[in-house]
Parts: sequence; structure tokens; C-alpha cells
Amino acid sequence: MDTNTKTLGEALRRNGVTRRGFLKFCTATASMMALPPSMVPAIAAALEQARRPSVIWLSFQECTGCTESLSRSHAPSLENLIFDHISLDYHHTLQVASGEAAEAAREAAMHANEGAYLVVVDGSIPLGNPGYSTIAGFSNLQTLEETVAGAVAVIAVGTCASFGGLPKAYPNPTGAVSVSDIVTDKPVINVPGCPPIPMVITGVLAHYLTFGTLPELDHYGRPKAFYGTSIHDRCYRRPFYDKGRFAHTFDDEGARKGWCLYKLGCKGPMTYNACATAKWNQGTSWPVESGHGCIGCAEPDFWDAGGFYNALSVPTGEISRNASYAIAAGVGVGAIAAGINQRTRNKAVRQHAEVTIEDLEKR
Amino acid sequence: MNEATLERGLNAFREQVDAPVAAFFSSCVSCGLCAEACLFYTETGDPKYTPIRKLEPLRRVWEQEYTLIGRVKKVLGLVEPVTDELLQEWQELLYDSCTMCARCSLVCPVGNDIAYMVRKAREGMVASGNSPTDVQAAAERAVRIGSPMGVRYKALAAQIQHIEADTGLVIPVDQVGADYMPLLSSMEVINFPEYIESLARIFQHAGLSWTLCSDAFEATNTGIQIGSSDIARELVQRIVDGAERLQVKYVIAPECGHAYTSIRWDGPDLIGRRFPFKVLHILELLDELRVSGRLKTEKPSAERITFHDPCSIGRKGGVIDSPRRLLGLVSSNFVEMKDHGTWNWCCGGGGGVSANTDAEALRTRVFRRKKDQIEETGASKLITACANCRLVIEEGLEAYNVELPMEGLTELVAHHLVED
Amino acid sequence: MNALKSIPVLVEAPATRDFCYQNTLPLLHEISHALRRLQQEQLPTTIDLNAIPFGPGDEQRLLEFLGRGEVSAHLEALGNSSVWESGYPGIWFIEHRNESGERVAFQMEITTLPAILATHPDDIAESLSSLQKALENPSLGHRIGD
Amino acid sequence: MNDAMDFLLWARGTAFDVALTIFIIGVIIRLFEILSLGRPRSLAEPKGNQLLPGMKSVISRTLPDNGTFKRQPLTVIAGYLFHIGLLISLLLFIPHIELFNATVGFGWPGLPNPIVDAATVIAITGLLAALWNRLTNPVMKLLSDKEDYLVWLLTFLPLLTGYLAYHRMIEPYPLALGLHILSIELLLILFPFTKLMHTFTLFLARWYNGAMSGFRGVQS
Repeated sequence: MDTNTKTLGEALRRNGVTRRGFLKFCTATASMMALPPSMVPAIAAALEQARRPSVIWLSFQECTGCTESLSRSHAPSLENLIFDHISLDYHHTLQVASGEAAEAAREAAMHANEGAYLVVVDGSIPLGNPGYSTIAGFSNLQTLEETVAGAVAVIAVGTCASFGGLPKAYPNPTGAVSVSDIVTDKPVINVPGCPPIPMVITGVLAHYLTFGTLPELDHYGRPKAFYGTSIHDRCYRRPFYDKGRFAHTFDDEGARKGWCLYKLGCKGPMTYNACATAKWNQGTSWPVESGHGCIGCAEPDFWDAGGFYNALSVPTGEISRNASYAIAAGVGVGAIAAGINQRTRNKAVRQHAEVTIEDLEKR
Repeated sequence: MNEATLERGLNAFREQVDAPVAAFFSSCVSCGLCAEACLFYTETGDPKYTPIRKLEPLRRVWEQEYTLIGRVKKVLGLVEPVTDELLQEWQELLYDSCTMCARCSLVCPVGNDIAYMVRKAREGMVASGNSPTDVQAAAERAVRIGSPMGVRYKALAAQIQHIEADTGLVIPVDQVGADYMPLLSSMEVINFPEYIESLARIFQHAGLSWTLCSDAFEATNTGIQIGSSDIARELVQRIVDGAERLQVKYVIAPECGHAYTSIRWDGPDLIGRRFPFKVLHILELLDELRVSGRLKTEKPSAERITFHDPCSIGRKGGVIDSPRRLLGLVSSNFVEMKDHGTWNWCCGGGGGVSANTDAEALRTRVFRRKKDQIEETGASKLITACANCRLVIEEGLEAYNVELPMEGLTELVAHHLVED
Repeated sequence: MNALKSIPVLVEAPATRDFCYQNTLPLLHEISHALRRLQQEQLPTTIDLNAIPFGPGDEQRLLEFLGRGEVSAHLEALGNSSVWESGYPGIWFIEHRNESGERVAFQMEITTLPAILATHPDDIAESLSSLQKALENPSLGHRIGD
Repeated sequence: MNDAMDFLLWARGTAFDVALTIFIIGVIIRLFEILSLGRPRSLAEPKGNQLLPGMKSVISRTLPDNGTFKRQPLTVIAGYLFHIGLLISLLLFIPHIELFNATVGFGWPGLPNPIVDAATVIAITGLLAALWNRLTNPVMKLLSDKEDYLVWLLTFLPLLTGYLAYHRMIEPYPLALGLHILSIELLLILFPFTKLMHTFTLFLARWYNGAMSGFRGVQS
């Protein structure tokens, strides 16, 4: 419990971190939080005073991909420094304890940090039948409601927790819902992505750790620092889009030359995430750079949004088929309308009463 | 006996809607550009004279009877019906303030032939008893007496006698087997007998066989002006009968705008068959004679002259180049008006307006455009090829106190003939 | 399946120094504006290169374009860091790596001297007192913080 | 939370199918209604050909005559700005071409976005000028009924929402895109039953006018 009362500044100095090392740490943190370099002094000042929060990590209907993403940064790194400084008191994939001991750890953390701990959730919550997903005999809904009650805020990590994700995709057999569908009385930060970029997860934690506040959020509850710009607007292939240079198949000249993938169904224009700058695998590459369009995984209902390989502007229905039916129907109804018109006029012609000079004047 | 009623009018409107009318009404986006082509708007600035607006009654019938959505709207009571009051109000717009000059048909960006529709709309106006009484009276005279001005053959015969006595020319009448049968307008018999004299001189000069027809000399057709195909048919039939009786090869339309339209373009459709003779405008005939070298004329005169294109002959009839070639034959100082040929401005008296006393004040007012156009040329003489235009312009110039001699083109050519 | 093999999984950086389609050219313009600001108003600028959406090869082209100048510094604090002045004096690169050699930050500073190189006043004070202590008792050694 | 996306999916799915079906059926009905009324063949001896002058008018009426232009420059210029801007942004914007490609099975090259963006601004400016003209020009004011203003709005909305969506001025983006698509669907649904039909019928109208003039040997 000693670490809980110590500030980060003290902890770092105790670990022999120099002022240059601390400045470097702050620079890296600013970069990670996607904040401008001018924020570094403020970050330094805040971090000096930052206190270690308790974090409880709940996993519901999920594939563990989010945890995998986060733990990709396995080597000792700045992320680790942050995790050294948070108290990850419950995470059933990562923690050593299991069974009743694990649940006891959760309850202890909740009790000790009442009103001050963070809850991280990955996975969606089934409402169709509570039996679809349970932990220690409790339904996900029960666990969530109980854990969130004393939390200061909830971070919904991954698209399943943020928007329902794959479990919620049509026809949504489990009646899956997102965290924010249930938690309405606490701040919920959504960190969507399938999986989310590890740097984004840690960036959000770092923000809370650094400033003790929640980052500015967009309409979907996502931190604006990472989700403020669309993939399209930050894409290095954007100039090709503006110039009208497109790959039409995955093996044509355009694809080889790295032209825009819009026509191959890239969802970049409607997807807000930091992939284009944060990149993946320690900055190695990201989907568009690897030659595949964005599938829009950080957006609600991306599974149902009309196919990964259909251009964004193309309607989801079978237009050509519908159009041909409509043409057939149009010709049919049109023929009837034409018949009515001809009948009307023929009748008028038949009813024509010859105009003679006697009846020019109205009597 | 029949009676003019709203129902008959509506039925006539219904009869008149064809594919062009439907396409025209479907295409109008109320841009108002047709107003800028209309004398009655440009000279008064009153938007009610916007050409397309004059067709509101016909448009309503089209919408309510010939479109699915219109029929639905009609059932739901969302459209305004065509009523007696509407037609009474629109009489001024369709008769007093429209000469069917078709200038609007030329400017419409979506291609609406508005004059075509005004002609059709007048059928409904006639059938519902909403045509001007003056034009009605003219039609009555045309049908009963044989000429809208009440001119009988007796009067023409007297003119013929005069001319023959004065000039020694021969004017053949009712000669079976002649090649050419010229028609006259009663205005020429009464106001401009020099036209008849010129005809005689030209035919003699060119050595053509021709004849007038004692029971079909009147070319004007009040049926076309008032907008009744039934009356127009009766009047056209007289000419066809006369021409067939005399077995002529050519019927020559006189210097009269709508007469050319009625016999040349509408005639065959009115009587429902092709003519066994050809119809030419007198200017077309003169141009043919010029081409074949049968017109020998003296040196062109240097007097500055200008030419007024009658709408029915030029813009609506396609006789635009012939008069200019003839003018070149007789004048070395011919100046065009700013807007001429297809783009000519109407004299303001066509389409029955000159026969309609209700329209007199308005007609004089809008004549200002023609007056300005003429004055701009600085010409000392105005030539035209329509007796009606000539009368309207003479009256108009008088109203604006402008002194300018006028002459018909046929007379002008006749005066320049030289006999060897 | 031949076609599949021909798809380049990683788009190779074009060999040319063609900046037209990439983000390098606008960045270079921004740098030149920053340099002018430094010259005229003595205002330094820091650019986080991680936040620039570079395409394949862009970073390499930028580094090649600017080249290396006469100053390089090596820093050992929470892993290695390199600081060097580009071929254009006043344009500095600062690359921070963590203990396992992964890059954690990559910045460009348009300034006279990057802040991280200058010695902090508190460190000077501590340095002075440590030195004095060491002079009093030379066996204490030379390192701060020990 | 997911309302905007649901809305977009609905707009791109069911709503689009419904709108397109109504549009196609409606336009065909309208064309049948017009053509079924026929045009009697004239018995008069023709002085000219009908086909060529008809075709010529279809093209030549695109240009205003000099007199009209001088008298109503605003109507003419606003009309041009709007129509040219609309055609460029409708037909040469790449996402739109992809939509046509999916509907009719073929596409064509597009224009770079900054040009399309400028064209959209031009079209919007043209439409605003046209509205101002309609409200102030006495002739247009008298001629215009509710339908004219409805048609203006139906045309304006897709341009406006398209512009706002492209520039991310409505958040979230699915809502912006959905509104844009919905505004087009409104346009499609009402298209066959309003003056918007002039898009198709003006070709008929111009042809009839040109052909009837050509028959009499006059240039129209």
C-alpha cells in the first residue's frame, strides 16, 4: 500500500531517474497521448504530483485480443513504467491469482479505493440471457454494475465494450450491448478498435494518471486526441485520393504503386482512429500501408456496415436487381397510365362539339 | 344549337393536349426568361404578361387530366380547378396581350414552344365563350360574308376594274387551268390596292399564267386568329375548293402573316388531306423568279430602307432569306434592324390583336419597341411583307408622331421592274 | 496464385526523391517557416515526428534530405537517446529509445540548442554540493545521486 | 450510442432501395404519360428536315441568346453556376462514380477532390443566387408556386449536406453521410412528381420545338 501514497516524481527519483530521464519520459508521454510537444512542461509538472490509481480490469464477451494488443508491448518500456505505477488489482488473464482469491482481490481493491478506482472493461455484455457469459457464477451485468458502483470512471477498451462489437453484429444472438448502454451515471471513455492500438490504451491511462482528469471526448465518448481525425484525413495515401488515383484490384498497378484503396472498400473516410500516425507493431506499419483498406473497426456496427470491400458510397442493397424490377414495374404501370391518358383524350375528341359562329359568344 | 360552356372549353383543352404540350409543361422551371422575349412584358414591366403564365388554364387541365400525381392531387382537392372566372381573367392574357409571335418559343432554355400552346389554349377559350367579341364578329363576317372586313367579291371586282382602266394591265379572274392563284387579304382590297396592281405587273412581266378566284380570294383566316380549328377549316376549305375548281398548280399566299400560316402549314391538317397544289408565299415566288432570271429590275436605289419581318412569315414560316435577296435586288442601301429575321420583334398586332379593340391601348403602348427599333436604323422608308403589320405600324407610328413612308416588298419589287 | 504473390505486402519506398505525393514536402515547408521564426523572433519550435502521417520511406527521405551536421550527442537516461544537428544548422533531431532499444519518441527541434542537452539549474546546484563533498572526502566518488 | 450508424445503414439500405424504386417507376410513368399523347404527323409539305434541327435545338438551347442574357444576367449566370457545379459534383466525384458503377455497371474517371469541392461551392452559390432571384425578381416571384420552392430545397439539401459531410462539419460522420444520402433519397422520391422531371423532359421539349421549326424551315 506504500506505493499508493507516493507520487510518480518521488517514485522515479527513488528509482534513480535523472532530470534528463524524466524530461525524456515526459516527452515520450506527450507523444503517446498525442499531445503537442509544448505540453511537455505541463506534463512534467503534473507527473511530479501524480498518484497511483487502482485499476480493475473486467473481461466479458471478448476474444482477449484487446489484452493481447496491450501486452504486445511486452518489453520493459515507458508503458511498463506506467503500469508499474498503476495498481492493476484485477485482470483475470494477467493476474496470478485465480478463483475465489481473484475475486477477493477485486473486492479488496474496490473496498480500499472506494470512489477512486478505475474500471477497464473489454467485451460486450449479453442481456439476452445472463447465462451466455458468467464469471464466478455472476452474470456480466451483475459484475459490471457491482464493480462500477464505486468507480470514478470506466474505460471501455475495444469495440465490443465501446459499441457492442462482433457479439452485437447481426443477428446479435446474445443480446449484446456496450458498456455505455448500461453505465449511464459514470463517465465512460470508449477506446474502440478491434483491437485498439496499445499506445491508445496506455495513452488514455497516462492521461488520467498525469492530469487526474478524463481526456476530452468526442460524440462517441472517444478521446479526441486519438479519435479526432479520420483515418482518411491522416492517411499518407490521401493525396492519391485527391488526385483520383486508385487501386481497382489488389494486384493491379495502382495497388503496387500504393494508390488509394477507396474503391476497394477502404472505410478510412468514416473511421476515426490514430492508426495512420501511431501505426502498429512498434511503428512498423498499419493496414493501409500494408495494402489493405481500413475496415472501420473503431466505428459502431462496423461488421454490418455494408461489406469490407464495397466502396463506402455504394448502397448496401442489391441495386442492379432492384433497378431492373423497378424498370419492369415502371413499364407496366406506365403502360396503364399511357392507356388512361389515351382514353381520356380519345373521349375528349369524341365529345368534340363543332364550334360554329353561332356559338362563339357565351349565352 | 350548341352553346359555349365551360365544359366544352375544358373538353377542348383536353383535346389539345399532346406529347409536346405535356413535355413543355413538364419542363418549365418558372425561370421567367420568356418574359424577356415578350413585347407585352418588356414594354409594360407587368409580370402578369409572362408568356408561360398565359397558359395556366391549359396547364391545369394537363396536370389534372394527364398526370398521375395531378389526378391524385385533384381527388385530394390539392389543385385549383379551371373555372369560368379563371378563363374570363385569362382572356386578356391569351388574346389582348399575345400575338403568337413565338419569340418566347425561341428563348425558352428548356425548349418550350409557348406560341404553339397559346394557339391550342385559344381552342378552349373559344369553346368556352371567352374570346374577344371583336374577333368573334370578324369571324362571323368571314364565315357569312367571305371576309373578316366584310369585303364581298363585288368590291374586289370594282378595284380590278379601276386598276385595269388606270394601268392597262389585265387581271384574270376564274380562269380554269391557270398556273398561279394568288390570294389577297381584304386589307389589300380596301387599303392597299397597289398590291393587286403589283401582282398584275409582276405576273405580266414574268409571263406567267395566273388568275384570281372570285369565291376564294380572301386569304386571311379568322379561325386561326381566334383559335378555332372548326372555323379555320371552313375558311381553308373555301380556298381549296376554289383552287381545285380552277385546277391551279400554285396557290400564292399574300403579304399577310397568319394567312401564310393558315394555308401553308395548318391548311392540310385542318381539312385532313394533302393539297393537290403547292402553296408559296408571294416572296418565295418572287425569289424563285429572281433566281430563274425572270425579274428584270432597274439599278438598285440608294434610298436607306429597312425591313420588318412579319413573325408568321419569318420566325414561324421560314421566309427569311428570300425577302433579303429581293431587297438586295432593288436597294443598295438596305439596313437591318438590330433584332431581325428570326429574332425580330412583333409589330404588336398579330394573332388577332389588331382586330381587337379591347387591346388597342396596350397595343399602342407596346408598339414603342418597334418604333425604337425602326428609328434606330435611320431608314427613310420601311418595307414589310404583311398588310396587317403595315396597318399596325402605320397606326403605331402615327400614335407616336413619327412620319415614315411604308411599302410592301412586292410593290417595291414591282416598281423596280423594267420592261425591255 | 502468381498474382497473389506479386502483391507487395509492404509497399517499398520509391527510390526517387519525389516528395510530391507524400507528407515530406509540406513538412519541409513548415520547417523552413520555423527556421525563419527562430531567426527573426528567437522562437524555437518542436515538431513531434510521430504525429506526422509518414508513408513508406518518407522518414528516410526526410533524414536524407536534411543530412547530418557537425554536432551529435549521446544521452544515457532511461535508455539511449541520440541528438544530432542536421546539415542545416538550427534543425535538430532528438530520438529517444527505451532500455530495450525501442524508439519511444522522435522529435525535431528548430532551436539553437535542444533543451534536453542543457544542464538543469537544480542539477548544477546538486552538482556543486556533491563536488564539494567529494573534495572534502575524495573517496566518495563522483556520481550524483549515489 | 449507435443511432448514427443505424441511421446510415438504413439510409444506405432500405431507404435507398425504396427511393430508387419510386424514382425509376415514377420517371417511366411520367415518360409514358407524355409520349402516349403523341404528336399528329403534319400533312403540310415540309420545308425542312425534323431530325437534325430537333437534335440541334437539344444542344443549342443550352446557350442563352444574347438579348435574354443582357436582360436577365442573374437568371442566366445563376443557372449556369448551379447546373455546371451540380453536374461536376454529381458526376465527377469519385464516391458518386462508384455508386453509379454499382448501379449501372460502369463508371468513368473522376476529378480531383479540390476541383469537385470548388464546383460544389459554385453550385451552392448559384442556387442561393437563384433563390434570391426567385424571391426578388417580379416575374419569377409571380410565376413561382410552392412546388418551385420545394424543388429548390430538394436540390439544395444534397449539395449542402454533401458539402458538410465532406468537410466533417456534422458529427459524427455516419450522421453526416446518412443525412446526405437521405436528402438524395428525398430528391429521388419526389423527382418524378415535380418539376425536377425537366432533367429528362427538357430533351423532349427541345427536340419537339426544334423539329417543329425545322419542319417549317426555320432555325430554332
